[in-house]
Amino acid sequence: MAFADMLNIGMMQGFAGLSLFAVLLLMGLGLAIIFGQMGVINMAHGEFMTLGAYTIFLFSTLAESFFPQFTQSYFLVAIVAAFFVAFLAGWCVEWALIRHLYKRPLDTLLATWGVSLGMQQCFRSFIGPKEVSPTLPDWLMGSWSPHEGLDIPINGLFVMALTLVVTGGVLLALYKSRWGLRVRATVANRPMANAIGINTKKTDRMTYAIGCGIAGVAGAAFTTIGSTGPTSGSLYIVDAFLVVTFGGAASLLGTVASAFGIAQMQSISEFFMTGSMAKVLTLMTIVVILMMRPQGLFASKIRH
Amino acid sequence: MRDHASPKPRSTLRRHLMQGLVALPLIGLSAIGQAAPPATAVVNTTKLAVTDTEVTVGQLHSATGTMAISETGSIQAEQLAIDQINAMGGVLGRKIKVIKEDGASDWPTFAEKSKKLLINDRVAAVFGCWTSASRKAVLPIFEKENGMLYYPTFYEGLEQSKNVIYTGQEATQQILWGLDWVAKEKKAKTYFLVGSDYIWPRTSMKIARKHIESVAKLGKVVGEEYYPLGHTNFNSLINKIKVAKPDVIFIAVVGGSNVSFYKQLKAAGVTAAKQTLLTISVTEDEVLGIGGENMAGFYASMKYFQSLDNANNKAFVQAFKAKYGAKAVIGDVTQAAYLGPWLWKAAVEKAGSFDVDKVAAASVGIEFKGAPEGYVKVHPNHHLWSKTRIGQAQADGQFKVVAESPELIEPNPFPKGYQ
Amino acid sequence: MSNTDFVLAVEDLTVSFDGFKAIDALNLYVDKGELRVIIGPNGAGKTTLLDLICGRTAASAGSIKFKNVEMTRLAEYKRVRSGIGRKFQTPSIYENLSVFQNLEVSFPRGRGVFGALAFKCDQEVRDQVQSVANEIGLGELLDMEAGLLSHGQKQWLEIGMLLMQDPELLMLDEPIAGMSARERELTADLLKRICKNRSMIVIEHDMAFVAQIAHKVTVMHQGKILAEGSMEKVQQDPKVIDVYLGH
Amino acid sequence: MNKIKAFIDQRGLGSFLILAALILVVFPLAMDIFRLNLVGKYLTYGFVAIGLVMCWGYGGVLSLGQGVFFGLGGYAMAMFLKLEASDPISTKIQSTPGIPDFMDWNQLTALPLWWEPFKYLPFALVAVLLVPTLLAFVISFAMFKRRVGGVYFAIITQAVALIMTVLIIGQQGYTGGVNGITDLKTLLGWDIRTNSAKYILYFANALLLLGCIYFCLWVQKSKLGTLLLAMRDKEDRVRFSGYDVSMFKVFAFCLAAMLSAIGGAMFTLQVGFMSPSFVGIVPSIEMVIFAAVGGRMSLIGAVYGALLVNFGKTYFSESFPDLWLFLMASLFIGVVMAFPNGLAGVYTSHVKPWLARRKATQAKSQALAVPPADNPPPASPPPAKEAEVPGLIRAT
Repeated sequence: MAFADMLNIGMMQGFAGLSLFAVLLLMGLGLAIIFGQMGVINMAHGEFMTLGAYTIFLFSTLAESFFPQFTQSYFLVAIVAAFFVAFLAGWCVEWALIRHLYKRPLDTLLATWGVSLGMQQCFRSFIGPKEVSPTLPDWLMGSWSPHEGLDIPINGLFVMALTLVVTGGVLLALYKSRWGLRVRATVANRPMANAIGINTKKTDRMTYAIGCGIAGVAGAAFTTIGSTGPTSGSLYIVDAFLVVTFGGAASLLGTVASAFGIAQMQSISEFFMTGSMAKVLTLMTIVVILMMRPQGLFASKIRH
Repeated sequence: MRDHASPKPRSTLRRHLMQGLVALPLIGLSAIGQAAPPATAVVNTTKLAVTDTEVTVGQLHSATGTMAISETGSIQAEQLAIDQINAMGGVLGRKIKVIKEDGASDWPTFAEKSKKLLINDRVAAVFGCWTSASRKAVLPIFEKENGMLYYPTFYEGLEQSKNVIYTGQEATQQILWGLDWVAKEKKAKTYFLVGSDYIWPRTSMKIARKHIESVAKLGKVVGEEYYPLGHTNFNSLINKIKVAKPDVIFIAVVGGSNVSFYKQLKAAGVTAAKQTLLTISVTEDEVLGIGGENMAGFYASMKYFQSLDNANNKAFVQAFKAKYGAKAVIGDVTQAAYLGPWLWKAAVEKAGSFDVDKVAAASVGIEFKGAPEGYVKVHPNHHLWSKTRIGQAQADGQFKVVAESPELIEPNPFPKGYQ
Repeated sequence: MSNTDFVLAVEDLTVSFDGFKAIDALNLYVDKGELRVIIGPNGAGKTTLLDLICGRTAASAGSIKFKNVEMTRLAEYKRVRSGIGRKFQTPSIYENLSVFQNLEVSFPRGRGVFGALAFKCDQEVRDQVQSVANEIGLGELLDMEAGLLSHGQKQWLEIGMLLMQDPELLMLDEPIAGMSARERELTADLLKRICKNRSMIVIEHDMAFVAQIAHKVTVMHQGKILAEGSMEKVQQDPKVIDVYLGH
Repeated sequence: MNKIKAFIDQRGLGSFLILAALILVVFPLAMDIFRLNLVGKYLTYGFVAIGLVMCWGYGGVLSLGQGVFFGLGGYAMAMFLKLEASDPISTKIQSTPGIPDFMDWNQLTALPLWWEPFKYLPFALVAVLLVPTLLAFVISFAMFKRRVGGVYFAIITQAVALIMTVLIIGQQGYTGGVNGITDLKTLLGWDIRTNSAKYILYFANALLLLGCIYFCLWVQKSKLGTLLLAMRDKEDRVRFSGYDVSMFKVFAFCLAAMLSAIGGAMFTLQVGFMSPSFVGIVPSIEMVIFAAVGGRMSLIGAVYGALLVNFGKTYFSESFPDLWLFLMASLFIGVVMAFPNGLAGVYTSHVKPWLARRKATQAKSQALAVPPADNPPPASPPPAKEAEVPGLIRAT
């Protein structure tokens, strides 16, 4: 093979790793907040992503039927809408269920699993059991080809950019905003946070809803690279949990690092072996490392 | 589920017309209009659920779970066929009553429900299953309890049972002619095979590889890759394909993975303009999820496409849309599922009995001229003689039929030389 | 180093949390049969010291020798089995179990998985439980659920659970916290009785109580030992007065 | 008389005997063989459920990977049965007769070496018990020694379930892939598909389950059981009483794994096949819900939970196929929110006091001489028992 070809493939493979990194990070981020910061094992995370994806579908259908002039531009609005739809749903779920369960983290797992079953059946009953395909703007679907033989997927670029924005936003919010301060205070010491006048209940609800909202954004973004159906969300849930756990649950930076590590591991091993074995190898590595280092890559430094 | 649970026929008159239209080519298929239905004691010697006015059949598909995406079409098509048969007076003068069971995308549940249908409900026939795994799970039960299963999906072959009629194509029927066509039309020499990691794609690829490399000597396989079910990231695979630079990518990826695969393929600049791609796993149903614009120009090898231009099919499509809405699409499996009740009806009437042994024996040689795909005939190995077609995906989600095998292809579930 | 005489010899012990040295190059020697009381202001590192000795916290550097055997690398349960008993600050008993069961599970037999499966509550166990229960004043309450005991009784029960194991070194973290005056007296008597044939380390704030029981007092401050000696000597030490009253 | 009564009261034998009567007498009399076979299948989940009571309820270790052990036990049994079903005569249609059909489809021409020992039933039985237990030991030993918290352990077991599924499906030449190992016929020449065989297997299964429950009751009553309870409450206290706490957790997890594996093997025998759809994440979580519905602290309750959830699933999916997922969802949520101790909890906190009250009023009306003070306090369950629930979960 010519050197130029190898260079191209190398670059595209590097990009594949990066874009998988962005995907993993985006799906892990919401969970890192909900699971990492609050300790809620949100098994319905995938369904909140699906909710975001269906929001895109709704907007694309609306745009096609009523506002054909917006078919190229509705997407950005829809992503914001996806955030708010999932945010609202998360708000309700927190109010109805999660707030009663903060002292029983393992029970949040069962309850949210129930939520995820219910949401899946809702999608099936109200939207339909078949997959749908939102019509995406042309500018999103295609490749950017700087020179012959090198194709960079635009949807990959888009997801990366979005991930960058969302991650930046979350980091800023968590470390610079009042809300972030309240969240960190609540995580560090709930009774004390309460005592100094932080409304921890409100903070919890806000945090959970924001986590779900980010899941919605992730789901919306994934319509460019994946399927939209009642059970699409379940494809992501285990990966999302592993990303967060592997990174060290309480550390947002850890989530970033672990998403990067897992993405590179998987994407490189996939290039050299079959997809199934690559998956097994990646998962095994994660499990073995977690067995050796259960606190994850970046442990939170709290004295127990 | 709404669309199939609460069908809203627009106009009863139109629907009847439609059914009549479908029924037209059926005249002559069997003796219709017998004066009085034969006595139940005569047509049912094995204690099946048959009364003087009714015959009970089962329908066993996944209405929930991951497979509901695929199986919904089959559920609808079977129901349509049964409604049409009932509108024509039923089978041996008895209306068909359906017991619906949900296999819930879970193979043990399929086994449990099939036991229930056969042992408790004593149904005369079951229309159902979609995945190979669910069929494998129920097969011993059908053989043990002597039931009759009409299985609609194209599948890997390597199976033949007295108790099953396979209304979809087995692998060689679907694959070989398609490969020959692509080799001839596209002058393809190198092939890259990609599948989901389970039995059907693996067997299909095995057959394809043998065909390409040793039987028909079409060229060379330059890559063969399998991904776990539900895999969503194909960028590394696409790079592998780019390294291998095959003339043809031959695909058997299923489920949600399909969508990811084609979207990412398009995003990586692999479009129909630059690359020939032949799939055996994408029907009109899957295109709904993938999006026509992401598939446009690629080829699929199937026995049926919704756009097939013949009178039977036009009537079928119209009746289907009348029942399930104008947006409903019909894929290969949906059509094959539609054949099930009709083939069963013909076999029962030929046998003059609902008894499974007699129906199974009578099934061989049954012809069905009213099939939307054209003419089909049951082979002694219980598969169907059928044609294979190449469809080219269009942006609107339909396929344009660009080629059709001149003759019916013989089903060959245990192909010599391909093992 | 010849420290064969000491039951416990802690040398150059250091532990740091993210650079903060909670215990800083500390030396401590405890004699056989000695009742040592450790006092010091909050955050001096008293509880951390006990944690280090019993293995709840891992040391960053230094050595802990118990009966001349190095402990720093041993797992907690092995330290316990070699004869170190530890009572926690808040009463740590099994609230759902009865007093009898609380004492019974502390009996040092059947400590492995299969040993515990095969364990039989025979006469020896019952006798031991009864005598310890009498010792701690709960002899009449064996069938009561431990969660229903008063705070003081819970503290005693935990001490009793340790006595079941007959440890050579008993470490108590604020045993009289939250007790009434009467209970304090009883506890003082109890401690005096049980220290007959074992060494003890007690953390305490109540100076009257300390004076009542201590053989020797160690004053800790900022992870180091500030002073050591008899109660009177320590009380007059200007450094100690400075730490407690100054600033 | 009083002695017998005391004997029954002790170890919760009363409810044990009721369960035994139900599954050994009432069900076989009341049901046809089809339904009974279904109950037999549900009872195999009962093994998993009581295992979860031991490791989750008692040990505080929630495993989301019980399906792995259920599957391993089932596969070990299925491998033996499959080899017996694949004699050269009945497989003569294959290119290599004498090996399982799926191997033939995957172009294997000889039996893989590690399949060889599964020709012998004793080996297969030992494998049923030991392979899952060893795997459980390897997973849990490393993790509990390093004090991995309950939540992380749950997630890692989930990852193990995923790995196992991908492996089984990916290595289909050796495992039968996504189809699993199907079409099992005989056990040492005895046709397991006949009705009489199904009856026998049902009773064997029921007795085995009762035996396992009895064994678990014994474990609970042993010092080990007390220690497990104690650990849930004050883990540090147990540790500093000289116990190697991690080994007790390992034991609880291994015991649960072994019980699941027995269930899996019995499942294979009664249903006639084994497939990776039991190994995955979804079935593993469903198994947890069996225990949760029945009561995570009650062995007997867990069996009822497994029966009830599966009856519900069968009934609702037959009667309201569109609604049953909603019902499952509400079951999950309802149990967690309203009845964290499951059916058994409802029984101890509502039914039992009510019964006692009734008994009391009856006794009062019959013999006014009995002073009311002798009656158990009505309607107020002991507060400490109630407090068990949050305590248990915090301890994980």
